[in-house]
Amino acid sequence: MIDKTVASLEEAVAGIFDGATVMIGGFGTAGQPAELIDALIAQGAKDLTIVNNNAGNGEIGLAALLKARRVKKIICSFPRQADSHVFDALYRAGEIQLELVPQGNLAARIQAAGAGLGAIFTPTGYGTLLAEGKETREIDGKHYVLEYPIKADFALIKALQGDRWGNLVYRKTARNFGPIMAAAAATTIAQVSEIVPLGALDPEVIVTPGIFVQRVVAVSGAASARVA
Amino acid sequence: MIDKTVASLEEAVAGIFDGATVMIGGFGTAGQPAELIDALIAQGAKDLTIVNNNAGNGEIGLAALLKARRVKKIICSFPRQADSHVFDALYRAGEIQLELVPQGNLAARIQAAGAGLGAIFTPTGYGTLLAEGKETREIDGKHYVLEYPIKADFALIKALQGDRWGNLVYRKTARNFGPIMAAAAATTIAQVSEIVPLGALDPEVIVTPGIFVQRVVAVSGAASARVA
Amino acid sequence: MNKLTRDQMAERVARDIPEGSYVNLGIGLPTKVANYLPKDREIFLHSENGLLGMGPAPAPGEEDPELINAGKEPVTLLDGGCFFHHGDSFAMMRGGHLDICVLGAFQVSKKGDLANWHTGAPDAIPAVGGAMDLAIGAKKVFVMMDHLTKSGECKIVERCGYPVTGIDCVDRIYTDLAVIDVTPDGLVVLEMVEGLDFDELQRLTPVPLTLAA
Amino acid sequence: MNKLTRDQMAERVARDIPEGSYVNLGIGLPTKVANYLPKDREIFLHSENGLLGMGPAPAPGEEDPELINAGKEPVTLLDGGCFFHHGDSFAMMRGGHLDICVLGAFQVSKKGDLANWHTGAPDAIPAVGGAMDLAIGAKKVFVMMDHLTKSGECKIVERCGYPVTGIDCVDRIYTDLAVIDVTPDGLVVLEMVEGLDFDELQRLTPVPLTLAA
Repeated sequence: MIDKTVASLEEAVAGIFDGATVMIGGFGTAGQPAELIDALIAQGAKDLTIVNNNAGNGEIGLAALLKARRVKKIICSFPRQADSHVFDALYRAGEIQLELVPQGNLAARIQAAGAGLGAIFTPTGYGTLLAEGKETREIDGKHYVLEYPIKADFALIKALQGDRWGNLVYRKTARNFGPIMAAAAATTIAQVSEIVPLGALDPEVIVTPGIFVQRVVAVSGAASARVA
Repeated sequence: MIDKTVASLEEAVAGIFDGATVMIGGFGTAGQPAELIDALIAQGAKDLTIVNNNAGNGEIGLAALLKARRVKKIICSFPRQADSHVFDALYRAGEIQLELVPQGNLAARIQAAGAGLGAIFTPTGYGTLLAEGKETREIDGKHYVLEYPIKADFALIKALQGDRWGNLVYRKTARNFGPIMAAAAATTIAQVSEIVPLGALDPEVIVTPGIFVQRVVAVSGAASARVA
Repeated sequence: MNKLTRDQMAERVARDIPEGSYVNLGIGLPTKVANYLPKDREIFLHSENGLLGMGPAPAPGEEDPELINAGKEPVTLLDGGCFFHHGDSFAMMRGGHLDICVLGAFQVSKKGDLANWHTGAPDAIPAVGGAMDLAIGAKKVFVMMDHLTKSGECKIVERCGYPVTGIDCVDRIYTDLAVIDVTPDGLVVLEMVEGLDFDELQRLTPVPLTLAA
Repeated sequence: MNKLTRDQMAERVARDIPEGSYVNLGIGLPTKVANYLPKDREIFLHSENGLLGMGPAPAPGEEDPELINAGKEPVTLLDGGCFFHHGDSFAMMRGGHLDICVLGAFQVSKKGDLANWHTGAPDAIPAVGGAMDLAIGAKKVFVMMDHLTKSGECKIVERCGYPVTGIDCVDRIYTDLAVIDVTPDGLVVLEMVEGLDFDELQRLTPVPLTLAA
C-alpha cells in the first residue's frame, strides 16, 4: 500500500541537503507553509537556493529561515515589502544573492520545469533591465525574451486537504504557487490541515494529482487559516 | 448584467466566418461538442482550419463537417482511426491538408497560445519526421524542437455545467482539450448540459474561468453522456 | 485650475471601464478605482494571486488571511468568482485576456513606455512583482498618475529616465490635469480639468501634445 | 524453444513494475500488462486523455462514454484517481513524472531509437497521437514486441528502417524470446526463454548482444 503521509514535520523535511534548491509556496503569508519552514530551520540544511514570490515577512516563516543564515540565494519577484527587513539587511550587507524575476516569468519558468520544456519565449520583461543579456526574438511582430525553466530539488507547499496518494486541494488564494511548484520539484512536501481517506476527494476537483507529491504531513487545522 | 448564455445553437455559432481557424474539443467522441458542430454545418462557414485531436469518427460530428467539405486543413495528432473513413478518403484524394502534430505538442502549442508565449522548446518529436525543417537546440544536454503557438478564432467545446459569466466544469475524461482550447481562442463557445445560476459552481472547482468563454448554450442533458 | 484629487482621478478612470470588462487594478492608487465602478455595471476584477470576480473589502472581523488581493489586503469573492493557481493567473495576463489594466507610474514616455517598478537608485532594493506582466499583457493599459512630480517635473517624458517596466505599452494616461491617449501619431489630449487650457497643459508637458478633434 | 505468448509477455513486464510506480501503458499489446499487475501492489495507471488512477474495464452495462482510456475503450477510476486536462496530462509525460511507460514497437535500434508510429509507406495516413511524448517523457521506457516479424526479420536493428518515434529513448526491450536492456555499452540480455541459448539469440539478432553478468 502506498502511503505518502508522514507522521511528523521532522520526517517531512528529512533529507533536504545543503545546497539544495527549495521552492516555497505562498504569496506573502497566504499559502506559506510556515510549519514546514520552521521544521526546515530545525533540520539545519544550509546554502539553500530558495524560490518564492517574496523574500519573507516579519521575523517568521521564510524570514526566519533567512535570519538563520541558511539561504545563499533567493529567486523571487517581490523581495521588498513593508516588513521585509530581514531580507533587506542581508541584501544590503551583500550576504544574500537575489535573482529578481517578473512574477509571471517566475510562474511560467516553474511551469516549464514541471512540463519538461527546455525554454520559453515570453514577452514579459522585454526591453527592461531584467532582460539584459538575455536572448530575444521577434515573433509575429512582437518581442520576446528567452527564459529557462526553474527546477527544484524540493518544494514545500501548503494545501487544505490531502490523501495518502498525495492528492491535494487548496483553500482560496492560498492556492497560488502550490500546484505549479509541486510539479517542478523532484520531492514535493505538502503540509495540509487534514488528511482524508482515499476517495474522499472528488476526482473532478483534485487540483494537484498525487503524481506531483511525495510527502504529506498534517498540521493542526487552525494553523491553516491563521496569519502565519 | 453580463449574460453569456445564448438561447440557441444557431446563435451560438453565429459569426464563424469562412477561412476561420476553429478548435474543436474532444478526444474521439468524449468531449466532442456534437451539437455545436451540427450547428456549424448548418451555419455554412467554409474553408475552415480545424484543430482537434482526431479527424472525425464515423459520419457524425467532426466527420460530418469534413464530409460537407467545409474543412481546408486539419491540425491533429491522430487522424487515422478504425472509423475515420471520411477523412481518409478526402486525404487520399488530396482534398484536405493535414498538419500532423504529436499530441503533447498540440496541447503545449494550444497552451502557449492561451498563455501568450511566443514559442516553446519541446523535447517531443526531436529527431523525427515531424520535426524536419524545424529549429532545434540542445539545452542542458537534452535536445529540443522550437514550436509555435496555435491560436484560433473560435473554439467549440463541451462542458457539463456553465453559468452566465461563462464559468465551466467538465465531466470525467470529456474534459480533455476543453480548458486549454478555451484559453487559446478569441471566441470560445461552450455547449453545456445545464446552465446553473451564478454562484452555484463552487469557486474552488471551476475548471474554466469565465474570462476564457464568450458564449454558453445549453443542450439537452441526455446528449451530454451519449456516444455522439 | 481645479486639479483632480486622487479620488476624482479614480472616479474618472472608472467611468471608462465598460460593463463586462476583465480588469486588473494595480497596487496603490489604481486600487481606488474599484470604489467608483458603477454599481449597475458587472465588471470582473482580476487579482494576480489567483482570483477573478474579486469583491470589496470584507466587513471588519470577516477578514480571511487566505482571501487577499495582490496588495495582500483582505478582499471578498463575488458569486461567480473563482480561484486558480499562479500559472493560470499570469496566463490570463500574458495571454491578452484582460481587457484593461490600470497602473500607477513614475513616468510614461511619449511612445508609451512605462516606468513604474524601480527608481534606479543604486541603493534601492528592486522588486517587480507582476508589474511587467501587466504592462505587456492587457488589451488596454491605463496609467494613473499626477501630471507633475512634487518638485514640478512632468511625469510624461520624451524618454523614461527610470528603468522601464515595459516598452510601448501604455494606451491612455489619466493625470490630475488631463486624459491623454498614446497614439501612433503622438499624445492626444482628450480632456483637461476645468480652468486649464491646452497651451498651459503643453507648457507643463515637455513632449508635443495635440488636442483631440 | 518456448516463445512467450502475448499474455506471458504482459505478465513478464508486469513483474518489473514496482509498487507505487506511475505507469502509462500504450495502446495495443501494452494494455494487456494491466491484467497482470499484482493485486497486492498499488500502481498508478495514467492515461493521456486526462486520468490518473485508471481502474479495470467496467462491468457490462456500466460503460460511460466519457470515461475512456487512450484507446477510447471504457475504463473505470479507482478511489484516489482524478481527472485533468490535456495540458496537465502531457506535462506529466513530458516533464518526466511517469516512472515507466510501456510501448509497442515496429523496431528498436541498438542505441534505443524507437520506431512505432509510422510504417513510412507512401500511401499510409500518418497518425502519431501521444507516442512521441511517451517515448521521450517517462523515466523508463519499456518496449514490448515480438523478436521477429512474421517474415522472420529481427525487430531489434542496427538503425531503424521505419521513421523513428524518439531517439535514444528505450531502456528495456521485452520480446517473446528475451528481456534486453539498452545500455551505453550496448544491448545486454537479462533473460531468455526456456530452450533458447545465447548463441541462438545472437544469431537471430543482427546487432551485438552481451549476456548480463
